[in-house]
Amino acid sequence: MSKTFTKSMARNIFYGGSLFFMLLFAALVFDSESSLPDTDNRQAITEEVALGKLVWEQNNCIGCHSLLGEGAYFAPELGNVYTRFGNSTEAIKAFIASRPKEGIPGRRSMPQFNLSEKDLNAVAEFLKYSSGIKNSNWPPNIQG
Amino acid sequence: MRAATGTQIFYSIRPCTFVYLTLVVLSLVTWLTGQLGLSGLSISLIVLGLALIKGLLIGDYYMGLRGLTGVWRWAIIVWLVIPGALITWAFIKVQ
Amino acid sequence: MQYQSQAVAKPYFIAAIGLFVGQILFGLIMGLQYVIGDFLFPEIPFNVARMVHTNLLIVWILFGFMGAAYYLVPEESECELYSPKLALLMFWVFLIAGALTILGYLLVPYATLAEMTGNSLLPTMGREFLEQPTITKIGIVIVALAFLFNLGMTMLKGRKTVITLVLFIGLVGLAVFFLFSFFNPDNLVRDKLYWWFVVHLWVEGVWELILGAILAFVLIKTTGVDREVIEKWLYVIIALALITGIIGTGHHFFWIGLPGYWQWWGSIFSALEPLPFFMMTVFAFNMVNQRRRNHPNQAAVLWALGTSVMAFLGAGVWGFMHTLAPVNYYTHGTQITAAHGHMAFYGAYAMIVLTIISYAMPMLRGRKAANSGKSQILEMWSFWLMTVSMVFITLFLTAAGVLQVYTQRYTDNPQPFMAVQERLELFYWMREAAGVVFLIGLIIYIISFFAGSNEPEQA
Amino acid sequence: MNLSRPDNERTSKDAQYLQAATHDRIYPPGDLAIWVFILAELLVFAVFFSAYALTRANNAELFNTCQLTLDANAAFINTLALISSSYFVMRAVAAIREAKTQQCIQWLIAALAMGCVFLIIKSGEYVHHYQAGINLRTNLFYMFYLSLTFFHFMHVIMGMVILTAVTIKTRQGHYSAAEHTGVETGASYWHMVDIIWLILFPLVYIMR
Repeated sequence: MSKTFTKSMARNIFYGGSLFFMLLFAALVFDSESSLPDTDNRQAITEEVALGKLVWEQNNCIGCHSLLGEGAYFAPELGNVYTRFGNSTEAIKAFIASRPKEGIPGRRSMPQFNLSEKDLNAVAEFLKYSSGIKNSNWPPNIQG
Repeated sequence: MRAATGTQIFYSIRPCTFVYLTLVVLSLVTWLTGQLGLSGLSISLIVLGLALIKGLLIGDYYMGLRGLTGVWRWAIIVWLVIPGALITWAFIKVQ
Repeated sequence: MQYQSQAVAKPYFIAAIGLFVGQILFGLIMGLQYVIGDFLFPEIPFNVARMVHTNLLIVWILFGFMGAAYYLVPEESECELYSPKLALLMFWVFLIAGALTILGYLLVPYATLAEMTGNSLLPTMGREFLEQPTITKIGIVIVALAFLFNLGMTMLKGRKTVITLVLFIGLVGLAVFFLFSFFNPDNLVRDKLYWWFVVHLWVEGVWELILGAILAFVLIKTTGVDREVIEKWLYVIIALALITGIIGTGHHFFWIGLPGYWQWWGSIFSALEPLPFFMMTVFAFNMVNQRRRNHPNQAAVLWALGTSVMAFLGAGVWGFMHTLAPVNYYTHGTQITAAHGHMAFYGAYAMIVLTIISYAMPMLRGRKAANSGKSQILEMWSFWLMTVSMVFITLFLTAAGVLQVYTQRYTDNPQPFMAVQERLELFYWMREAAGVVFLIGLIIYIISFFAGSNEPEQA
Repeated sequence: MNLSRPDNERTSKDAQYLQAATHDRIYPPGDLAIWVFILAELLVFAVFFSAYALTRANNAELFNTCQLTLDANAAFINTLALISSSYFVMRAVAAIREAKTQQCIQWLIAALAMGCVFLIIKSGEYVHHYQAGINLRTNLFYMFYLSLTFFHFMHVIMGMVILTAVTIKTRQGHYSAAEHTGVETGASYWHMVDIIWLILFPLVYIMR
């Protein structure tokens, strides 16, 4: 007995299946969007936090660090750095501001970005906001 | 084009009507179990067993898998048995 | 080469290989920075090297895809390219924009680059893989539109085949999903949500269509198996890829502030993502076993088979390893992710571009079907050196990742990040050594283009 | 019980069936491509079912409590609707095999009507949950209940789209007794939708 396996059916499955799952995905994303106010800490997004995000982006911090686990794995996770630094934006600012210009011999060191006081405050506030996102208790512990 | 030699005719109507009635009765039993508020491991496993039998009937008689010599009938049986076993195990674990 | 205009693929392929070399060099720099922290500091800090490494990867793969499209669409459509001039113009636009961007990364601090390019007007920079200045992103969109227009017009006037159709859908999807890179809300969770629309729906979505189409084309050409059979398989494989891959996006939504149900949806669907890759492996080997002729270009066949295997290992197996939410809870953002990323990108996308280059380059350089035996032997050597060293890079990073998870995450007494990194030093050194072997493989690959070029073709 | 026992009146026909049954058949009816798809879908559901049961094992009390808020009567009627529509689809395939195009169309429409019944009743349940403020994020039970049933719900819609296409093509005379792979293909998919619900119904609504 011959087997029936037609190209047109395979094609229909490709189009139908893709459309089906795209619609399902859209429905789930739509539901997620409507639930975000519960988790994304949006009440903490001030203008300063928004500026902080821009500072974060314009210095390519993600090129070494991870934020909520995404980014590079060369330097510590920063989604919880605010809590790791004892719930202190001052400690974050002090750390960033005190990086040596020429690095540390033989070791990894964060560059000195020469941030203005305003930018420094903003990026610290941004990290504080990030630590308030409810993300299913990740990372597993304070070390990130 | 496939010739109408009869090799394609593999399920007759009458058995399938029996299957249909069987499926209705089994579903009725399942529903009654719920209505009577029956619970517990043995009841659950019986209900599950009925569901797997129903699945096999659909596969064999409606999907036309009965009498297949290759792997395709086994695909459905495996599909019924493995989740069935996992569900059974999970329900035993609770007790 | 059957059509004159296929020749425009050549500069694309050459640029791809050139940028590939750059990518590997910067990879080696980063690998060294992992163990000698102040290497090239502060001239080329790690974040700059990484940005160059990943952006070069994306750009050279895109060059490869475009070259592949320009090569195979005329041949499939059985007509000349709509406008070879436009293709050539876009080549230079893309190359110059890419080169300027990379130079910008290297020559000025990133913040200065952001300022120079007016990032604050429409902030899109500074997100992983999307570091390009907004103006470059707009350039990419323009190049993509011109490219798609050129291909579309060619396809319209010629024969329509499944391969060109699938390739075209994949490329359109690539362009469409890239548009999400312009969406960058202040809300970090939403930023990340739509960022994945670019990244995931590229590499685990539409790029797989491109991969499948190129692989199918090379298999039709090198095995002589009936087109009907290959196209059928292609449809089934890409259908499965999208069925599992679209909802599979959910495996990125576990820990970024999205609802908990993604842990289930994402785990279940992404656990099935290896299936299409597995089918691709079965498919490729099947077709080669059923071949109706022995194609003289054995190197291309090797690349095609290698792609199917390595894509399955890298994207399928290594992806599955850490895709389930309870596992991912501990492995998310560790060297395990890096290990998976390396093998998956090399196995799926780098290798498919090398496959089509291997198949097309001899014709583009005026040969009938294949390079000389000498050249092919060198190319096969480079295949094995690069592939095996990539396996080792992956294994060493995996080992580093496991140790990292154990000491930093999955323990009652978690160590700080930097303390853990020091304990991983040995693995990083071994990874760097494997990386050097990879570079040697790449050098031999380039030599293979010149060796034996005046000798006759392999029969 | 031997369901295929030949009946006196239909001996010749059944003999044909028996002959068919003994003939070496390897592939299931319909286009093999749909079977690849069916297996993939079944696999997803198998994982989902198992995940439900295993999660329940750790949250039995929650699951048992919440299960009582579901409408088992509605689910039972839906079960009957799907079983019936599967039966109708089977009759449609049998009809086209005997070249009874008109009958085939009627059975297909009956099956589609049953599908509509399912969608209406299930939508009613969803409206009820929505009004009670229940959603995917309420708790683990509802997450599974809504995910599983909604995923299945979408398959019912998908199946109905396929059956509608088959009906239209039958009406246009694309199928005959000799060539009707399309009908079998649509039927196979629809039976899959049915078989999934037959497991889903007891698992989520009854077993406790």
